[in-house]
Amino acid sequence: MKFRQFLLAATTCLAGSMVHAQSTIVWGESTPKGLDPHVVYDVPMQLFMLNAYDGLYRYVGNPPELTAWLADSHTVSEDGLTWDFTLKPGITFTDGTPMTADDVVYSFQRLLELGQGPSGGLTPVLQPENVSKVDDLTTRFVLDKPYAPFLAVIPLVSILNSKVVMEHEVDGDKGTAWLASHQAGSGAYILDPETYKPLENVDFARNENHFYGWDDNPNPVDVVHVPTISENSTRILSLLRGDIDSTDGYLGADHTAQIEGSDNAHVQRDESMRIMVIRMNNQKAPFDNVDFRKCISYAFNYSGFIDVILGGQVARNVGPLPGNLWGVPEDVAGYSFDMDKAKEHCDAAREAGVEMDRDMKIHIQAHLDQTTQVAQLMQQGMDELGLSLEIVGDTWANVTSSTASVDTTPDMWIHWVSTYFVDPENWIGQMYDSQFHGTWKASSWYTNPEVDTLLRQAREETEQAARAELYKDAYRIIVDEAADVWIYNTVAQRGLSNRIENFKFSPVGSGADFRWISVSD
Amino acid sequence: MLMLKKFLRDVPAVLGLLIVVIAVILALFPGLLVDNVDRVNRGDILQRLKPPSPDLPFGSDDLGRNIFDRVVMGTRSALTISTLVVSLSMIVGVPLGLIAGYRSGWVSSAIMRVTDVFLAVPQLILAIAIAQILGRGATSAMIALAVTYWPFFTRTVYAETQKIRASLFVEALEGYGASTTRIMLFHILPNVAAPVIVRATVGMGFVILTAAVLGFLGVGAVPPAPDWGLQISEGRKYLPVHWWYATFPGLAILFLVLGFNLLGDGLRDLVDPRLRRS
Amino acid sequence: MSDDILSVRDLKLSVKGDAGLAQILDHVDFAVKPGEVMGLVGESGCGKSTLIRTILGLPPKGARIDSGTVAFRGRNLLDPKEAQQIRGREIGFIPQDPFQAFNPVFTVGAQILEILRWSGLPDDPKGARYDKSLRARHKARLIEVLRAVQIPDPEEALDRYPHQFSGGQRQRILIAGALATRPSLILADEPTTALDVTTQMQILRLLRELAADYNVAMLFVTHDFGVVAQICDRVSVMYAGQTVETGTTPQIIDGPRHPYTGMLMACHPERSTEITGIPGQVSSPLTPPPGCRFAPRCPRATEACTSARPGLLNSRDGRQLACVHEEEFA
Amino acid sequence: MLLFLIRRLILIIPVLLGLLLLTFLMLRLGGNDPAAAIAGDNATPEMIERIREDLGLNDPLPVQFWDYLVRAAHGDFGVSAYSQRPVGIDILDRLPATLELTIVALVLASVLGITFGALAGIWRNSIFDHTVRVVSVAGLATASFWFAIMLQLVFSMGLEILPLRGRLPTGWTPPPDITGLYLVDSLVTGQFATFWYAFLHLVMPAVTISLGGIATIARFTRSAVVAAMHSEYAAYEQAVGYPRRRILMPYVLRNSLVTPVTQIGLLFGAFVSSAVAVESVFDWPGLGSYLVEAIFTSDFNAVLAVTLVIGAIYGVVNILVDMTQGLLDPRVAETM
Repeated sequence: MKFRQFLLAATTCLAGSMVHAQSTIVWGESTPKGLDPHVVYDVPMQLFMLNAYDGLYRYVGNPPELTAWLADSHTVSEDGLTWDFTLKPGITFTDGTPMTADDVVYSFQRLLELGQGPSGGLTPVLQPENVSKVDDLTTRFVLDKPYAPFLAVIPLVSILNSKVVMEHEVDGDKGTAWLASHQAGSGAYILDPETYKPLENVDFARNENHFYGWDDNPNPVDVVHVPTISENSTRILSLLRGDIDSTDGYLGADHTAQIEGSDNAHVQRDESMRIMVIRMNNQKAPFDNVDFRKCISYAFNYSGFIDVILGGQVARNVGPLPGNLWGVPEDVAGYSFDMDKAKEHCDAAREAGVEMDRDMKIHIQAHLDQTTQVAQLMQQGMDELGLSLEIVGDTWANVTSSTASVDTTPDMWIHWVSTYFVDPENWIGQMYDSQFHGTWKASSWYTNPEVDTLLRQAREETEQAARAELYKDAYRIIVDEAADVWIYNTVAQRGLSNRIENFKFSPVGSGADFRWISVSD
Repeated sequence: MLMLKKFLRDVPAVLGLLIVVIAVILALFPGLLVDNVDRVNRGDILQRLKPPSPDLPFGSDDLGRNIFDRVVMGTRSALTISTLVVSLSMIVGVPLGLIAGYRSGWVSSAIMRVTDVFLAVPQLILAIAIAQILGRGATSAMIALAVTYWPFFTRTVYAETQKIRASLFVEALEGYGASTTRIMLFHILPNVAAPVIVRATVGMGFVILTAAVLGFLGVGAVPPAPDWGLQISEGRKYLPVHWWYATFPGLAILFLVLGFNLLGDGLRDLVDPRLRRS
Repeated sequence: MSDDILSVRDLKLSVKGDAGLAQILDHVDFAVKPGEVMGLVGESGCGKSTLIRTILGLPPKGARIDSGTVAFRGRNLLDPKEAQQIRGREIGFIPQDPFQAFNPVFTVGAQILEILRWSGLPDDPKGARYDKSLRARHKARLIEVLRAVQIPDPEEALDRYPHQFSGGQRQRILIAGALATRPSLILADEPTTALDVTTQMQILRLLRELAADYNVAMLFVTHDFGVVAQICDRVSVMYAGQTVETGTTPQIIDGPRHPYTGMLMACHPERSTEITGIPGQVSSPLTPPPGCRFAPRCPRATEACTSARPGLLNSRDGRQLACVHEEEFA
Repeated sequence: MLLFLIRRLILIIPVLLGLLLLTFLMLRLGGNDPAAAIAGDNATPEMIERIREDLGLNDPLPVQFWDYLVRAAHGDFGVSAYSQRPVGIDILDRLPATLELTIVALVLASVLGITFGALAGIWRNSIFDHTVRVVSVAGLATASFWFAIMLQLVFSMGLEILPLRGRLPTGWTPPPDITGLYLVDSLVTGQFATFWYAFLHLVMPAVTISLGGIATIARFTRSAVVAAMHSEYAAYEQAVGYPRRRILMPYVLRNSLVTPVTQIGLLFGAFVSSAVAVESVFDWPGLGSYLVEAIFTSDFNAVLAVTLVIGAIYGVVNILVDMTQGLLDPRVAETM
């Protein structure tokens, strides 16, 4: 007891010198792998992109609203091919350089030429040479063909400070080496490159000259520390002890209870757009049989998983679009846990001569609990049907590289599809159009010419109501054919310290847009 | 007989033997303690994360499975992996050590240089890399461990063989016209058996520990296997509230490895009095 | 009697071990006079080593003195405190195996100076702290003795490690260590056994000369009558923990009276430490035979030999003998 | 001695080359595609193919290996797929954390191991001796990552007297980067609060890693002390009047150190191994957790370079151990 008192005394005594500067917060979320927003394109990247960079448009709020951001406005030609974006006047980068259309042109061309990161959404319709400067503030894009989600993917493209990036170009790398650990943007927060240590820490300081101004936020956060904390339980304990101000947004039921009992932290719940799905390789027997896939779809204990393991804190999502997005047909009930129906369908498949006695494999992302739990429930269900399912521990990097061809794609694997941009294209479009075969999003290798046609029409149609109908038709077919096992749509659950106010969730970036946050002390 | 008497007087070694024997019995007949061996991966999801009680001596895990049953079943997986790894390493390592120690010239130095390379980096690091490349799973972990463990046997056997080779009786046999294979098999091998057995016993403990690390890091056994390392890594996420989940599998590792180490120490004392403890 | 420098009288010692009580020494009795070299002869296992350690005040663990005295100039060596004062300082010691006796990781100089540090020199200033000047005195003395034992370049030798010397040289250094403190008695525990024959000769000669030059008495333990003949003035023979015969060297060599002495001399072992020439084995100290311990192996043994232990009796010519057949030799 | 040093250093090179070749072959022949790892999420097959071409992954293996060696010889270990930064920089960032951890653990293991071992040897068969023996056998049987978690459970989560993770409190500014070792840097610059925090953060990881080491060193020290105390020279030292205290220290002890010191070299490997898991448990930003992450993200350049660095450190530590042995034992020194 004495020793503890001594330690505590010593610690408090020293902590006296620490005094949190007026508004410093510690954000316990993962940082991206590499900081170049044109190269890296994953969920943690959103945190960096939203704070260090700006796009012409930005998603704000929930449901996400596509808001003109750097751009003042835009125009589209009749044929839907020519898009003009005009910048707001007087915007400067963090180094004080004024932003012009040259920077916009440079940024889009750089992204398309690098062909990495978020370029996948643009390359099919936009060639680098078709991005051009009209005047100092206006940039023109000429698409190869009409592309409805074009505006929806615009927020993915960060506008870089072309002068700074070109200064750091080495051997024609377009500055990628330098930008991997530096910032060249106009964002509301400025990266301190000295503190950037991958997988360890990164610090941000507020950009007082951000173009949006700070009038909306009387108590903005001045400094943000983002340490890497690998384990969720550690993150939660750190929050409870006041070491950090936020966990990530993926807390489970076991954890929220712990936070809710605390005096200095709370849980914020927001309906998100991130669906969990068990993929099935539709071109590998026996998964090439509709009855077999239906059998599997009925053999998963949805309510056991959602209500018991996840404590009922997420919403069942029966098909390949988040239930809270447009384009979802109201009349599709989807599959439920029903072993009788499962048996029926498996018997039907057997009668049709489907060989289902082999050892099937389900790949999990070993360090994500939920994938393990889902796999084990799936295994229990299939076991009751006399089907053998083996669980294979795997990693994101490895599975996604194995989905490049049918043969190497696993029988089944588990993942989420998060919101990269808010358009059905982000989910159903890129998941089930056969033209995306070979990417992880289309790893079911689902092929149905009718669905292809519907999805392609929806991509070119510019009228949202008409698009919605096309997506609904495709959705019905895909669910009916049980292309995959869709489980739930995420409700983001984030532990926040009580100092944090005005946390604004958005499915894009999970609300890690620091500029809205206020701190009370 | 004398050896046995001496061994029986060594209380810790006998304790070690006892632990190992109990573990082997449990691995072969887990039904002695586990009600339904086939359902050890099944859980009642409504009973998840219950603290230890008479019904659930070690509590239940996040899928409502009986941790006690899974810890008992883990004995089998730990012993299987370690036995196979140690045997595989011996099959590769002992002959190589014999050859390298008996022959001289480039064969011998080639073998020993390769051994050096394998020993130039900590075992666990090589094992993780290999296991990851082979794809996760208990089999890959086993191969990875065997690939990194054989050099220890080669080293041990090499040193002993060289000693024996220098001795008079081998020269005599050679003069006698005995074939190399014969000398190696019937005269040298029995003489290196003792250190190899000691190495193997201690190696069992070492392999169990390393396999647990692989399981913990996610490159070893995969769910739902009742692997101890894996259970600790799963249980860790439920600390500190559900403390029992991560605690008991770790204790199981501790006991089994302790058993092998005590036994190994006892055997070492018997065959190699130079390192005697007291 | 009073002029004896070392006297061991009727010493009986037993050691309690795992297997029971072992009577290691049984009525050992001899004395060393100033300046003389006294030989102590016996097979290995006869209790010589225990005897030496007891004389040094370091009886083996579990030892019990059943009777008798061990005195150095009348001071009781069985008292540990007294013994601590005497050993090293007034009794020098030469160990058996020069290869094992040195601590391999310290220089020989450091190790021998350590003896001087704790024992001091008789002419050291009284109560002086161990400082540089005292150390320098000791070093000078050590170099002097090293020269006496014919170590070439002694100044430089001090800074060398044991393994850099040959066995003979190491033994010389150990002899120097025993002489350095100007003791009046040196205990030499088979100091030549571990050496080859040529070196043995040189070392024996050296010891002989040094004993005379420095006028120091020596108790020389050995199992080899050849050695005895070369160096000892008088000899005491031990068998299985008992003193069986004592006399001057010529007396014993020319006319051994105890059957054991005669047989031991007949074997004349050169290097081996085991006496193969005598049938039978040394009796176990756990179950010593009643009476004369040599009786089971003695060709002349009679019933009288096994009934009672023969006392060690003085004879007219100054010899002592413990044998019931004594009168036959008279 | 210098010649010995140079000769030994040169001898490391072929071993390291072999190690590189081994790791290189394993990584390339394994199924994972480094190009896919670099391309990341949402990459199309065309993107991956282009990266593969850029990286020369379509060249024959010997060409690839040679290219790698040439670049590595110039200090260029390639770019990490994870951080997109040069691997060399990542390693330099992370190495000090691991060094600080293992050095502190090594010191802890040596001091405690030798003290406990020596006392157990001196007081042979006492209660203390038996306790040390039981604890050290148990220490060697404990899975370090589990022990780490248990320490967290008790001292961070339960008693709340030690920090849970990291090298410093989150948001606390690290000391100026002089050596990269926080304890040293904070002391040199007089930042005592930082020193105290760095120390508190080190306690559990270092104790965990040193656990097996304490046990091993204690066991070897004990048997060496027992052997030395029963040696002829100890008997001689006693017979010529050294006081008992003096025989133990330094004569017996110094002799007894030779064997444990050899063990320290072997232990270093064990320490690095347990650092891999322990760093992950404590979020310790060192090479171990970096390696785990690199392996999981198929970051081949990083894996190769870390293996090489660990191999090199391992080699150097073994040379240092041999030299220390030379200092302790003149007979060894003579063979150098």
